[in-house]
Order: sequence, then structure tokens, then C-alpha cells
Amino acid sequence: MTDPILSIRNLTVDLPKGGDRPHAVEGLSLEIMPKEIVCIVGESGSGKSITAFTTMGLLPKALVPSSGEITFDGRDLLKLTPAEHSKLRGRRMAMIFQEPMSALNPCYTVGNQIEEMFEQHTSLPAAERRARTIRLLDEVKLPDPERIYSSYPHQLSGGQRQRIVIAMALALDPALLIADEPTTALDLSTQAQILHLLKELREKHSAGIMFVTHDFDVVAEIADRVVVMQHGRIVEQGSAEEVLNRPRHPYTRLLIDAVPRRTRVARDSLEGSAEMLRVAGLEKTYHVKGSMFRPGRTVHACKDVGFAVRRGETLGIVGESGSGKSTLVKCLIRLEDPDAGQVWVEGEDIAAYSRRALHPYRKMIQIVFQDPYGSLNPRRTIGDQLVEGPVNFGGDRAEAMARARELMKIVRLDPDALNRYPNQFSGGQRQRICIARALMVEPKVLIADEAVSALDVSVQKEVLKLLNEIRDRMGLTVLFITHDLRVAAQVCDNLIVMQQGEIVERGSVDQVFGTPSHAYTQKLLAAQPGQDWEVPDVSKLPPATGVMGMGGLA
Amino acid sequence: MLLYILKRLGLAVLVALTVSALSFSLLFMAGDPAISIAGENAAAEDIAAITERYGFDRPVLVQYADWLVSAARGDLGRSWYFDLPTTEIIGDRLGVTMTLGLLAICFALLLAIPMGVAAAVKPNSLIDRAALFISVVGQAIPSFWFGLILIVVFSIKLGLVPASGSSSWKHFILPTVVLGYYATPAIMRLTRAGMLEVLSADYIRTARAKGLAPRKVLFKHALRNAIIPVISLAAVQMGFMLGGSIVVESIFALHGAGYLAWESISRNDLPVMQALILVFSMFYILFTFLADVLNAWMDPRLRVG
Amino acid sequence: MTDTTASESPAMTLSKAAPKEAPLSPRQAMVRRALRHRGLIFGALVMGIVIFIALCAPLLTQYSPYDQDLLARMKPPVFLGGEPAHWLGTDALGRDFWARLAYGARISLMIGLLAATISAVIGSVLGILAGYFGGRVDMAVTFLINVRLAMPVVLVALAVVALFGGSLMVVVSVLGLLLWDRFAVVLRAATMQVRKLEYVAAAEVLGASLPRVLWKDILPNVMNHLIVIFTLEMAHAIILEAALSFLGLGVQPPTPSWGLMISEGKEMLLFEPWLITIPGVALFFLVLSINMLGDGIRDVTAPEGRN
Amino acid sequence: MIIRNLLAGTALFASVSAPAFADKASDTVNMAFNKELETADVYFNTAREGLLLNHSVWDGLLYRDPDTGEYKGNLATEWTWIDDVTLELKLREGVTFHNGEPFNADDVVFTVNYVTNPDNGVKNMANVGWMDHAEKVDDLTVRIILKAPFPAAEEFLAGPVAMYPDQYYAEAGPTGMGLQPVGTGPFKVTELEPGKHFVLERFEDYFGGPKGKAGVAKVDIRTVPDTNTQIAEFFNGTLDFLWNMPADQTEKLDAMGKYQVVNAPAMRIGYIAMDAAGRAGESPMTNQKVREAVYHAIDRQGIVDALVKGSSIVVDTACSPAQFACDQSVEGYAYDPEKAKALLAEAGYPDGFDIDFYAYRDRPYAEAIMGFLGKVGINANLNYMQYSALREKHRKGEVPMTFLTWGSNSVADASAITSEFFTGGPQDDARDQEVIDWIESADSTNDKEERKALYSQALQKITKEAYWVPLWTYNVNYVMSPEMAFSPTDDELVRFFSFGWK
Repeated sequence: MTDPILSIRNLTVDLPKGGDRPHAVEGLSLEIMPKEIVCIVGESGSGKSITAFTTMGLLPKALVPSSGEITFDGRDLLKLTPAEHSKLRGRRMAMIFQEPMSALNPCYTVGNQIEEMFEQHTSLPAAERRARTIRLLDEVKLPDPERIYSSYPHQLSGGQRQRIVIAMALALDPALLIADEPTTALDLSTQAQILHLLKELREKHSAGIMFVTHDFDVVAEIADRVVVMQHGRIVEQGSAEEVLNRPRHPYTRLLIDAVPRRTRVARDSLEGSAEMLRVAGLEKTYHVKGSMFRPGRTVHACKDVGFAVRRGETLGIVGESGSGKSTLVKCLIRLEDPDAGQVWVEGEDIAAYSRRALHPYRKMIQIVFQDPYGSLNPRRTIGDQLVEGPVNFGGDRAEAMARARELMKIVRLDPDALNRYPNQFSGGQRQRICIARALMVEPKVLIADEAVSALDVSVQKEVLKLLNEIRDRMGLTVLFITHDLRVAAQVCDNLIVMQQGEIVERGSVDQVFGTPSHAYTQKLLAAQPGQDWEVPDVSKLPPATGVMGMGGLA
Repeated sequence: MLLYILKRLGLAVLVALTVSALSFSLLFMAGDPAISIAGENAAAEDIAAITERYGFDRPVLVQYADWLVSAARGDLGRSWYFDLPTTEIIGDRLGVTMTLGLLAICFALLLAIPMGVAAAVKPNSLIDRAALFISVVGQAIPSFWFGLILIVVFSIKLGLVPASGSSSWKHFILPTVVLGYYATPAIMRLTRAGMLEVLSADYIRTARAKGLAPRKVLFKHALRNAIIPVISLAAVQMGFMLGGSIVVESIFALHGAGYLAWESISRNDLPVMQALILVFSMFYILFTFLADVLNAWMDPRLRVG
Repeated sequence: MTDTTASESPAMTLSKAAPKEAPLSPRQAMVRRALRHRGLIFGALVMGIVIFIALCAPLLTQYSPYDQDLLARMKPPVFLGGEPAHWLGTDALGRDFWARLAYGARISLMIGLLAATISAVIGSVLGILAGYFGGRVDMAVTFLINVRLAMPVVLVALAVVALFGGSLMVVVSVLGLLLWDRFAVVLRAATMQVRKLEYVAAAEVLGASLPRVLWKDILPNVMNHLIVIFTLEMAHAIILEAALSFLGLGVQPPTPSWGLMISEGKEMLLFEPWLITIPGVALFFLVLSINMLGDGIRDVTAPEGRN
Repeated sequence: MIIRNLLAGTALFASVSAPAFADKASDTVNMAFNKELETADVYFNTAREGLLLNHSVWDGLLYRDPDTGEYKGNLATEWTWIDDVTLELKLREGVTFHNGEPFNADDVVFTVNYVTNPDNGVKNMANVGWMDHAEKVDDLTVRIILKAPFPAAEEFLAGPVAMYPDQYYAEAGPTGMGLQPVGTGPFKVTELEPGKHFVLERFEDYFGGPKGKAGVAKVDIRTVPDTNTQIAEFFNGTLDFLWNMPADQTEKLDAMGKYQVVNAPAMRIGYIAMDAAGRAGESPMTNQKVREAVYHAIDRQGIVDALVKGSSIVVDTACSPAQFACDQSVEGYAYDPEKAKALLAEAGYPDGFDIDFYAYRDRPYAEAIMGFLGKVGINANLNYMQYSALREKHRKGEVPMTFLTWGSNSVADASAITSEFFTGGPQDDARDQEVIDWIESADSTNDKEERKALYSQALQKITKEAYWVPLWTYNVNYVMSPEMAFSPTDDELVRFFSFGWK
């Protein structure tokens, strides 16, 4: 067996005093072999990124590794001076980041930024540097490398930028590649391409890859070995096959159990249920104004969108970014005025109503937004924000407060929370509050606009469960907007798939997933990572073993 | 592109027109200009004659239209006091003000940018505190008072530089310091804040992950981005400074446009005041326009669509 | 996709850590941060002293700021060998300098407060409307801001005071009408940002009327900017009034304005420099404290502002 | 240390060693104007600075000896009154202008006819408006025809009425003259930046009139608006001559013992004008008792002693003691605050009253006056404004009470002030027909005694009715480098040609 490229032993990184725990990472040990992809999985705050950054020597100043060693190239990285560590970076170890949109300097061409690698670490002549840069661009499968070479980052798409970052990382053929959630910010199809690229590169280069992610599908797609982290510690590690299918630690099991199934929970038929919302011929066009140096352009965000939803139904609206689903939502709740078309709610077409005429219908359609941090006013108490709706519609404040208490219980929060401010709640709690707020006015239709996308899997599961419960209990109609096919599959009755402002596919979940008719849907489905992995039924596994330390390696 | 420049220019003209209309109505609303022209020792009959000669008995609107028409031809009227074309008088004085403005902005940039950068690189360090001190003091110190103190110390006590006038480069030292210091805090703060923001940007992390030397990360990647808003602020500040050099010019007896403005105010020389307000606002407009162009030139996101 | 939270940047780990320990309301947290902020404490302290002096001026000196004594002109302050009766000396008309300074604090504070209030009202109304509505409203407001910025403040203020005579009202109005630009610019940007946040959309969807949204959801969330700019402009107005008075075109004598005191003392700059040094230092510390207060408020209300 | 130095004044100059006034060697006097002179053309400016240039660069037909007050020939050698409105003058031979143009009757005729023509827009009509036109008799003889008898004609011919070269002026006009002045005086202008900088050099071909040849080769005048800056430059040796220094600074400079400090009286007087005619509506000022109370309330001597200082004296006449026909026997109302209060009570204001008080210069004096008024219960709200704005308000009759000054253009005749303000013009707050009649008849006779008597009557009444509170005469402080020799006159005119070195 060859020697590991990277070997971390007993690493502990301290958090500054006053945090909720003393260490960001504690007693961490792991190894990465050449040509091996090791996935570090964990929810936010588990310390997985910190491990990556410690290895790269890019920790913020507030965080200090206090013990342990990181052996790389026969040297302990923790003992290196910053300058020595800097020499290793880029040449021997390289990193790919989560946000391709901001990972490149907007002021320089991407060619220049890749060439910098050669400038810094080699003494190649300019022509050679350029030639190698072009070759790299070709290797990461960017079309027309010459043009890309002299492009600025903002002229490229997110996927293209991520390829640039990868090209940059590969420039000097490093022994270790660290990828920190490299596909999280990308569309499904782009993600598939990037994952494919990484797998291919592993074959061509001999690098070992540390791949940090929160997504078990991605793990299933790419990992050779898996390390599961919780609260700064490793709870389980082993081969991908082992961890994914036969997780031993309760926490791993919890995480895997929370992964939405691709199959829908069976529900009563909706046949005969009344139509709640009908949208017909909805059109919306944006004119993006030009600036001094850029011409304006027109975006057709919704083209002849039409669908109907019954009472009690959950309709999933699926699409990648830019597909027009957000615009559709805005038109439905009339934050935007549609250019044409009708929106029928209980027999009234509210699409063209004036603001005043609209007022009584506002409460029919309510919404839960994506960002749990932006959707509550930080300067008002939860209670104040909850009673806002009923009071606006002429309700009595005390009565509304009583209902708010009721709803807090329904969303499983302490009614005392009404006196607190949003910053005192976690993301999942906030989403529950948002749901409660929406329910305050007893809406007929609830729109969940990517309502669980920003949450960790375990929290996500809870919120989804809550949504389903409430739907059934209150007979709500739900429009579930998401980019996540797994989630859509699990909670929706019917689906529509949008692409560039148009509905390209519609049908029941089984129809859409089973026999997609439109090429785009097919492509989208094919792009899902980890399709070969069937999420195991955790309840059928043998009893969990306790906390494991180094056992996995032995 | 050309269309946008034209649009921008159209807007600039509109702004200038509004400013001139506002100032015209403001200035001519108060006081009988004839008396101003006649001067302190003039007798009654002189004043009557002047009122007739200049047509001050006509409605203000007519007078403004008149002014506008000749302004369009580049004639901003004659100074009542000097009885010379205002354009000639202002042109004569503008050199000093421009020199002062340029020197001051250079002084401000040379002081503010290095300190702002150093402060951002090492927050809460000694240099950060020094920078903070300089900027806090700069904001709080009244420039007229600061100017007087500098005269007392450097000119009288130490005899290093002349106290007033504009005949040699030495004369510009103190005014430059005073005026430049006035613009320093804003620039320094923006540099510091911009650098802090940029330094925590993802692409700086990328640059560091590439193993680039710290200096290269700092100057090539960080400063280049942080400097963009600073440049446009500096341009705007320059516009402000030209208009705000009145105090400094009057303290140091620099015969620039600012001093002319002050004198014209005390002489009630409305055509000169009116023209100066226009000229200063034109400068502001010009500088903001230049700032936009410069911004676009420095920031490819704006330049390349 | 705009899925961001799944990442785990080290910085986020830190900021998330705090609320878990002891859930503080935003106000409690703010007070706690404020008490730890040295600049803020200093600013508040100096400002408090000035306000105290202004309010209690009649108790702090037995002299009137207007009583002149031509036989006791320009007596030096105690620390330059003067007599304790006039511990800060007397001015060119034999008026007690300390009395003028103490009563002058009233004028400076009043000018600062009133001018900043006028400009805050104009600027924030324009800024918030522009930021909230965008489109044509925004274009109109932006145009107004441009016009305002293009007008040279000092020059216009001087001209107006020269032509209309300098009373406290004129000075305050002129400054108030000239200093609203920063309010408008900052509040416009801040409102635009807040406007995009989903709680504003949520409030609209919940049927909140426009004034209610502006009052309950926009204003409280741009309030910190408003307060910070208010302090900045207050300081700015005080300095400008002093500059106008210095150039002889500010408030009318014998009003004991600090700017006027400097202007009067300027005559004897070379021989009795304390005449300008004392009010100059007072002015400096007042403006300094207001600015530090503003900086402190910014840091405290937006912890991510500085570091 | 620095702080203490900053606070304590005199310590500052401990290190100011003997200033290097190197200017005796270069034979140049460096001095400053504190305002920008609009133009060097004397007929198109009304400033004191313009008068200064006038007297050194140009000549009048006559000359008034500043010491004796006697009129002497200057460009004219003899002059005789043909009748009340016709003055014949014999011109001096062999005088040339700075540009070489010879001086003759044509120049006089051209100058007088040009400036008296209203179309030419001369700024100071009061200086020339009394003349109707001039006629040439022969090459060296001219006649000036007056519009009406004008007793102060000689004074004006010796003062502001400068003679211009006809050919040059016809061509260059006021603008050209403003940029490149040409006269016959002891100095010629060799460098001129409008409003900023004037360099005068000795005119070697000066004809040698009563002014005498210039005592220094060069006078370099810059505009330095700020008194402190002027003093600073004086300390540094870049100015040799300070003019119009305020009293306090002068005292301090004198106390330093290194410089020559001279004080001279000026023709300017200060006064409080009150709206006795009630033009600004019903105001307490229409009541003579109130006006008398104001007169009694102000300790003019106290203000002169503490603030005005120098050679200033308290006056009780509406003119300067230096002026002809300014009767000094007029008796005013003495400082007596109790009496003032009593008078106010009598007038129906036992608790005093509020009144708007206007001023345009000498803010400390105005404040001191207000202080005294306050003590008797007159609460004056100061409106300190530009001269033009104040004058306009005054002319419109909207000013109940104002502190003004008048310098009479250095014309040493009471008509230059009393006639200006008490003949029913827009600035006449008294509008007393008797006074108007007396002054008008005084101004239309050339009989000196008769004029004196008429003026005396008018001045008596003005003071008795307390239309004005005459305050004090002004004075001028000159501070010079130790090497300079200059003895000032009492008419506020700095005669550059009398500069010299010790």
C-alpha cells in the first residue's frame, strides 16, 4: 500500500473564547491516499470546512490549531512558517471553493489569473505560460480556450468559472486537491458536469482529493471513502459503500435517514377535490436597464404559464436558476404585476386587480420564503410580526395574539417565543415562525418558495414534515417551489418543470420522474448525482455502535 | 456607448441648468444690485443711473432668460465690481484653485491610501489606531482654525513657509495640507473599509490558496479592487474641494476662485457669484462624470458587457 | 442557485455561536456592545458634558454672556496668569469667556440639532421613497441629489446669509436645506437593500399598507443609518456654522456662538491666541464627540461594520 | 510647550528675531491692500485704495496741502472764478504723461467731458456731477463750467478729479486704463494684476509739482485680506508697511518696541442714524425723547478709550472736525444712563423696548453700543449685513436704527457729509425742511462765512433734535519697519510719494 498524501493526526483547532464550544475541530485524524476521493460530510458547524482550511493554511486569524499534526510531503504543516506554507499552496496542494461567482478576481482576465500560478511558482517564459494555460482550459473542457483566456470572470457562467478555478488548481499538478462544497452553488446539470470532471481528473492526475460536502447524493456519486463529522469530531469513517449503506453511528444514520426519498409518500387521491387556484396565460417580461457601458436587454421571465391546483394538493414547481419560477411566484402574490394572463383564486381573477381591490384577496395566498435570515424583520418581536397579518385585515389584536400562541404550538415552538426577536432563533426555527406567520391569516394557498433549501438535511426533514402535517390538517393547497428533485419527489403530488420561463413538462410525480417526455426533464433527471445509491432504510440496520474514534482506519 | 455618454451629458446639462436657475433666483431675489455696483461711497443719483443702465427694473425671469442666452454663448456677464467679463476674471483665478485642489487631493490620497491599507491589513494595530486618530481628528478639526494654527506654528514661530500669497510653490504647502487634510478622513475610511471588505472576499482567499506572495495578494488582488470606489470618491471630493476652498483661500490669501467667491459675496458682485456657482457645479458634474468613466475603465465588469 | 447556508465558512461558525449561549434581544445585545465600545463611551461622555454645560449654563457661571465691561477687555484666563473671577478670561468687549462658552454650547448644539433635523426629514423622506419605489421616483430623487451635490455648499450658504442677513433661523434653514444629500443617498441605498429582503415582501403579502410597511419594516431597519448620518450631519452643521461665522456670515453677534467667538478672537490671533484656542478646542471636542458617537452607534448597531 | 505657546500670545514671538526688512537696499516698500480693488481707473472705483492710487499715479488740477489745508496749483498753476459757475485755469507747461503724451488743455477738456457724460457710467457721480463741461480757451487755458454754484469745487479738483491723457483714454477706455493706468503722477504703474498686485515705480520724468518726487523707487502692493496674515508677513519682513491696523493689534505691535507705530486722524466719522421721520413705520425713534435717551445712554468716550483708541475723539456734529464749516461748538447730550432711563420713561417706555439695529462694519463697536443701550432697557437686535444690503434697506426707509460711518471721500468740506444725508434724499431719516433749506442755501453760495453760519445752524439743529448720535472720528494706524520714513496726514490718504527711508 502506498503512503498517504495527507495524514492528519489528532488535530484540534480552538475557537475563540465565548463561543458555544471550545474547539472548532477536536482530535481529528484522517488520511488521504493518492487518487483517492475522501468526502468529509457534515451539517453546518460540524468543522468540516475548518479541517480543509487548516490543511491549506488559510484559517482566519481567530482560529488557532492547538495540537496535533498534519503530515504532508513528509513535513508537519502546522510547524511551517506562513511563507513556507504559502510555497506549498498552489504548487503541491490546491483548493476549489464553493462560490465560483466570487472566487475569481473581477479585475483580471481568467487567463491572467491562471497564469499567475506559473508566474509565482515556476520560471517559465511568458509564451510557455500562456500555452500551458490554454492547455489547462482545454483540459477542463472549456469551449474556445483562446476566447476564454481573455475573458473576465463576469463574462462566464458559474459552471465555467468553477472550471477556471479547477484549472487553476490543477495548473501545477498538485498532490492534494481540496474541494470545499465545489458544486453546492451550481445548477444540477452543471454540478453533474463538474463532478464528472473531477472524477476524470482523478484518473489523469495522481492527486488525492479531500471533498467537503453536505450532500449525500454527491458523496454517493464521487466518494471512495467517507468521513462523517459532527460538532468538530469525526463520528464515523469508512469506505463509501460501507458508510452509505450500512452506517453504524446514530448520527450518520440520522443524516442518511433525513435524505428525502425519491418516492412519494402515498396519499389519498385528490380526485373530486375543488380547484383552488388556476393560472392561465401568465406573461411577464423584464427590461433590464443598461448602464453607461452595457446595453439594456429584455428577459422573458414567464411565457404563457398556466396550471391549476386543487384543494389539498401539493404542486411542485421545479426548475434551475433562471427558469422563471421565482417570477411566477412574485406574480402570484402580486409583488410583481403580470403583463398578461389570469390568476383565478376561488373564482376571482386577481391578476389585474388594483392594489386596493386586491387587499382582501391577499390573505388567500401566503408564502414562506427561502432565506430564514431575511424573512423576519430583525427589529420587531416575533409576536408583533405574527399579529401583523390579522391586524392588517381588520382583526382584533388580542384575538390574533391568541391564535399566534396556538400556531406556535402547531409549529412546535414555545409560545413564549412571541416576545423574542428573530436573532434568538436558529434557521429551522425561523422557517417554522415564517410558516406560522403565513398561517395567521388562514390562507387557502401556501407557497413554499425554496423554503427548505437553506436548511441542513436534518432540519429540512423536520420542516418538510411540518409542512405536510399542516397541509393535511388545514386542507391547504401548497405550491412547492424547489430546485431539488429529491425533495420535490417526496412531498409533491404533481409537478411542473420550468425552463426559461416556460412550462416544459407537467404531470404526477411518478409520470415526471418515471416517463419524462421533454428532453430537458430527461437531462435534469440524468444529472442527479448518486442515482445508483438507494438510501437504506435505517430502521432495518443492526443497532448502532457507539462513538468511534480511529476504528475506521484500522 | 455613445448614446449613454450623450444621455449622461444631457443629464449634466439639466443639472447645471437647475443649479443656475436656483442660484439665479436666489441671488436676484435679495437686494438691489444697483447699490452693490455703485459701491460704498456712491451717491443717490449714481444708483438710479445704474439701475437703468443694467435693466434691474425688469422681471427676474426676463433677466434670467437674458443671462441664459448669453451664457449659452459662453458669456457669463460682466462683473459689476471689476467691470470685466466674468469669464476672464474667473479664468484668471481658476489656475490657483485648480493647483490647490490637485495638490490637496494628491496630498489626501498619499496620506489616506497607504494608511487606510495598512490599517485594514492589521486591524486594531498601532497603525490602525493612528489612522483612526488622524481621520477622527480630521473630521472634527475646523479647517479655518487648523489653518490659523498652522500659520502661527509654521509661518510665524518656525518661519518655515510663507503665511500667504501664491507666488511660489512654498506658498501652497500650508493650504494644501489644510485642504487635503479635510478630504483625508473620508478617503482613508473608504480605503480601510474597502480593503477590509476585499480582503475577506473569496477571490482573495483564492489568491492566497494559489500560494501567491502576500505582497502580490495585497497589491495586485486586493488594492486593485478596493481602490475603485476610492478613485471615484476622490474625484467627487475634488469637486467638493474646489467649491470648499473658499475658507482656505481666504485664510491664506490665495487669489483663487474660492477667494474670489468670498470677495464677490461681500461685494455683492452677483454676476461673478452666479458664474462661480455655475463653474463650481460644472466642475462637480465633470468630476463625477470622470469618476464614472474612470470606474468603468478600472472595473471590467462595467467596461465589458 | 442561491443556496448559501449549507456552506460552513469559519466566520459563520463564530457569528452563530453567540446567540446560543444567552439569547439577548437586539436591544440588550446592543446595549452590551455599546458598553464595551470605548469610542462610543468617550463620545457620549464628552457630548454629555457639553449638553450638561449647555443646560446648566446659568448655574455654572454668575456672569451673563452679554454683559460687557470695556475696562476689563481681553483679560487672560487663569492658567495664563489671569484672575480667578474670570477663570477663562474675558473677550474683546470684556465679556466673561466662560459664560460665553457655556451659553455658546447651547447655540452650537441647537444649530446642529435643528439643521440636522431639517435635513434628516428632507433627506430621509426622499431617500426612503426613492429606495422603496425605484423607477421614476428614484430618477427624480437622484436628479435632486445630483443638483444638490452640484451646488457648492459653502458658497451658496455664504451667499444666502450675506443676502438675507444672518439670523439663527436663516443659518439653520440654509444648513438644513443644504445638508440633506447624505441622508438621501445613504437611506436610498439602505432602503433598496431592505426592500429586497423577504420580510418586506412578507409584510406586503400579509396586507400591510404602504405607510405601515415604510414605518414598521423599512424605517426601523434603516434607522441605524439614519442615526449615524444624523450625527455626521450634526457635526457637519456645527462646523459649517462656525465656518460661516468665521467668515463673518453666520449668526448675529452678540450671540455667543463658538464660531463667532473664533471669528472675534481671530482678530487677535497673533497676540492673544487663547481667544481662538479655547472655543476652537471646545468646537473640536464637541464635533469629535459627536462623530465618535456616530461611529460608535454604527459599530454597535451593525456589528459587522468595523471588523 | 507648543500648546502653551499657542495659548499665550506674546511668547510666540520670542523666537521672531529681528525681521529682515531688506527693502531699504532694494528701495522698495512692500505693502498690502486688504481688499481687491476693482479697477485702477479712479472714476470707476469708489474704494479708498483707489483714492490712494489716484493721488500717486495721477494729478488733479489743484493740490491741497495736507498740513495747511491751503490749495495750491498742481496741473494748473493759476485759477480764477469768472463767475459763480465758471472757473478758468491756466495749465502747467511741460508736463508729460507716463506714456510720453504731453499734457495740455485737450486732456482736461476730454477728461471733464468724458466723466460728466452720464452715458459713460462713471461710478462716483458725486465727485464729478457738479461739473457741467469744460471748454478749451487755448492750449494751456481751460474753463470748467459748473451746473450750479458749488463751493467745494476746489476741494474736488484737488481730490478725486484726476486728469487723464485724452488720446490714450479715447483708445483704451476705462478697461484699458484699469489694466494699464497712465497718469502724470510721481509714480507709474509698471505691473498690474487686477485686484491682486500693483507695482508702482518712480516716474523719473515727473514734472515736480507740489507732491514732489517720489521718495522710494518702488512700491509693491499686494492684496492680503486678512489682518493677521498681514501682521505675519510684516513679522517675516515681506511687508514693510501696515495700514489701517486695528487698534488692539497696533497696541501690541507698538508694545513689542521694534517697529514704528504712527496714528493719524481720519475724516471718517461714525454715527447712529435713527428713523426720526418714521419712514419704517411707527417706531419709538420718532420720539425725540427716545432719541435723546439713546444719545445719553451711550458712553462714547468709554468706547473710544477702550476700542477705537488712537487720535479719535468724540464728536457731537454730523461731520468731521477736519471739514470746513463743521462747527465744533455744537453741544450734544452727555453720557447719563439715569437720564436716559428717565427720558424713556417720560416717552412712555419705562421698561424699554426692542428694536432692530443695523450695522455693516466695526462689529465690536456695534456690540459695545448695544451693550450700553441694553443697560437702559433698549434691547437692540443686531442685523449685521453687507454695506450694499444695508444701504438699500436704508434707502427704502426700512431701518429704524443703524450704526453707520462716512468718510466723505476725504473731501474736507461739511457738504461732503451733511448735504449727503440731510437734504431730503433717500438716506435722510430726519426730513427736516428747515435743515434742508439751510443746507441747500449753504451749498449754493461761495461765501465762506455765510456757509459757515448756515451749516452751524443746521448742525445745531441736527444734534439738538438728536436725528443722529454722532459718535467719534476714526483714526488710522500705520505700522512701519524701522527704516521707513513716512508721516501720515489726517485725511486717511497714504501718499506713496512721501514714503522715504531713514
